[in-house]
Amino acid sequence: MRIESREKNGVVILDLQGKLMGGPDAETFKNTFHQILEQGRKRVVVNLHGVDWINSTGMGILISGYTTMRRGGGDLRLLHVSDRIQSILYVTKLNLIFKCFDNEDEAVASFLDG
Amino acid sequence: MRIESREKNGVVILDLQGKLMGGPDAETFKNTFHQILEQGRKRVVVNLHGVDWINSTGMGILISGYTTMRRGGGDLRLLHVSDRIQSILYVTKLNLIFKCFDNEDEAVASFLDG
Amino acid sequence: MAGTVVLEFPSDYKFLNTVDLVCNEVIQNLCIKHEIANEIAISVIEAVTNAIEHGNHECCDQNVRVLFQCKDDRFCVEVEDCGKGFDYQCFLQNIPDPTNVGHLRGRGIFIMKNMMDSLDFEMVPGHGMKVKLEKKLKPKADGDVQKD
Amino acid sequence: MAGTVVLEFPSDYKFLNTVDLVCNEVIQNLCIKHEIANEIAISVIEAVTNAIEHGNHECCDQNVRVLFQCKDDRFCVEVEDCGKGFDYQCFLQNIPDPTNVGHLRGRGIFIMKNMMDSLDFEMVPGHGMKVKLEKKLKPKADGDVQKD
Ligand SMILES: Nc1ncnc2c1ncn2[C@@H]1O[C@H](COP(=O)(O)OP(=O)(O)O)[C@@H](O)[C@H]1O
Ligand SMILES: Nc1ncnc2c1ncn2[C@@H]1O[C@H](COP(=O)(O)OP(=O)(O)O)[C@@H](O)[C@H]1O
Repeated sequence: MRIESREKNGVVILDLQGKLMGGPDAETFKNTFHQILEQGRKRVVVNLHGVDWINSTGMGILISGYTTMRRGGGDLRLLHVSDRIQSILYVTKLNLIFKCFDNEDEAVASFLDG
Repeated sequence: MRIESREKNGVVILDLQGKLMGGPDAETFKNTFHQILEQGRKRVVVNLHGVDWINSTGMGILISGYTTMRRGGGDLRLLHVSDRIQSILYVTKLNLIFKCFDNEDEAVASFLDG
Repeated sequence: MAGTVVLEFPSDYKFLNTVDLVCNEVIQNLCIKHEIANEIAISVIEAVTNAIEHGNHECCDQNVRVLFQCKDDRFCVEVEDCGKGFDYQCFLQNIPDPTNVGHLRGRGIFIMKNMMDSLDFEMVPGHGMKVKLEKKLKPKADGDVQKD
Repeated sequence: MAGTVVLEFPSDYKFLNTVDLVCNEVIQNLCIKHEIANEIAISVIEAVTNAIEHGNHECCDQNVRVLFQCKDDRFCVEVEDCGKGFDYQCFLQNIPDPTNVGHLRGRGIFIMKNMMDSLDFEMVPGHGMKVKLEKKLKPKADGDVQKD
């Protein structure tokens, strides 16, 4: 899993590439989220466009990012969620937790709306 | 394996898609080549751009097309040969038989040159 | 065994992708709805993740074995590890709430149970734990777009 | 067997692609030159094509078994079918000229022999023919572009 970070209108966009499946990925992610908070930023969009698949351990990594941001007074939202990842969100009802977007500008704007 | 046929400056271009590995592919190809000859055409470019891989049985299919065209007074040339197919041509020295091109216009023009 | 596809590999997460590729190749031949194919692939990855992590403790000297087979109208997958198993009856009676974001883990069995038509566990004496997944195959409905 | 990847499947050409995917996944972890990876993948496909065609006569009730393993500095592949084998010693002494376009077939063994560092045949009593392929692994040279 590779993570690249960029910013748009004060929102951090994390572009992921590969498979999100736990193991070493969890540590990398944890560090990324703590860095983001330390820099005083708390609005994160995770772009899953480059993610082939994810397992429930990978979903745990996203949840960890979500709770970290929420506790910091921010939020984590998902962009470009494939059918396959969508199925996992639905069956676990985590779709009630994660706001999902198909369009980057809309994902970013959703933070500015409120 | 899918074959689609088109024409450019009197040269038949066959666009292949999939894997070239014998079995039912051989029959499809044989019919295609005989149709081409019956229509009085004999200059063929086989475009391997969409071919993931090939085995020696698939190479036999190309040889069969080559000899059919040569016997009809024409030729069969290859376009967009991947590294992997190139290796097979080299080890079998069939690169001495098949003219290979990386550019469609050059492949077509090669027939017009003589 | 005839008519089956079997993949065996060391207990390293890097092979999860190999499992996924093989699973998708096998499923592709079944002509089923994209949605059902997804549910099978997701569940297989969960079962294999557990076999690598909890069964074989990521020990590369121990293999995981995955068997794919069609039985009449059912697609069956077996995932075998070399571990001691666990008290699955107990776990199945108290599957944790997957919406509880206080828990980062503990959703694999919930996902398998809800995405497959049948989920069974079995201890193979002298070997390890075997997880058996089954999905009923309804043929692909007309107008369903095949993704590939 | 530990440390090995094994794929077993019915004798249908449609599984050649599955073999290729698994082979590439296994090779990818070896960090070898793209050219050598190609030579291995090509040879494996030839051996499996023969197992399906000549060994098991495309009979879907009979499986082909492919085993991938690293032994020290060698990458080893075994391809097993359920057939009666053939007189390989005789064939190896008279491998047909691959440039002869009068022959559409008969290049598989030539390709394996020339692309691999070692090619062996063995009859497994009560089972079938086993083809053993080996390639020496030189680490990837600096500046070599990894394709993936
Ligand atoms: N193959 C297995 N061998 C041993 N224990 C297992 C196996 N599969 C699951 N378990 C046990 O069941 C628990 C729940 O599994 P699961 O729902 O997949 O969530 P997670 O793997 O995230 O903990 C695991 O934590 C583990 O204790
Ligand atoms: N696994 C096998 N079982 C039985 N016979 C085989 C096997 N592999 C190869 N052969 C024999 O060796 C011959 C040469 O094989 P090969 O060089 O791959 O060319 P081809 O398969 O195109 O004939 C085959 O025609 C077949 O008679």
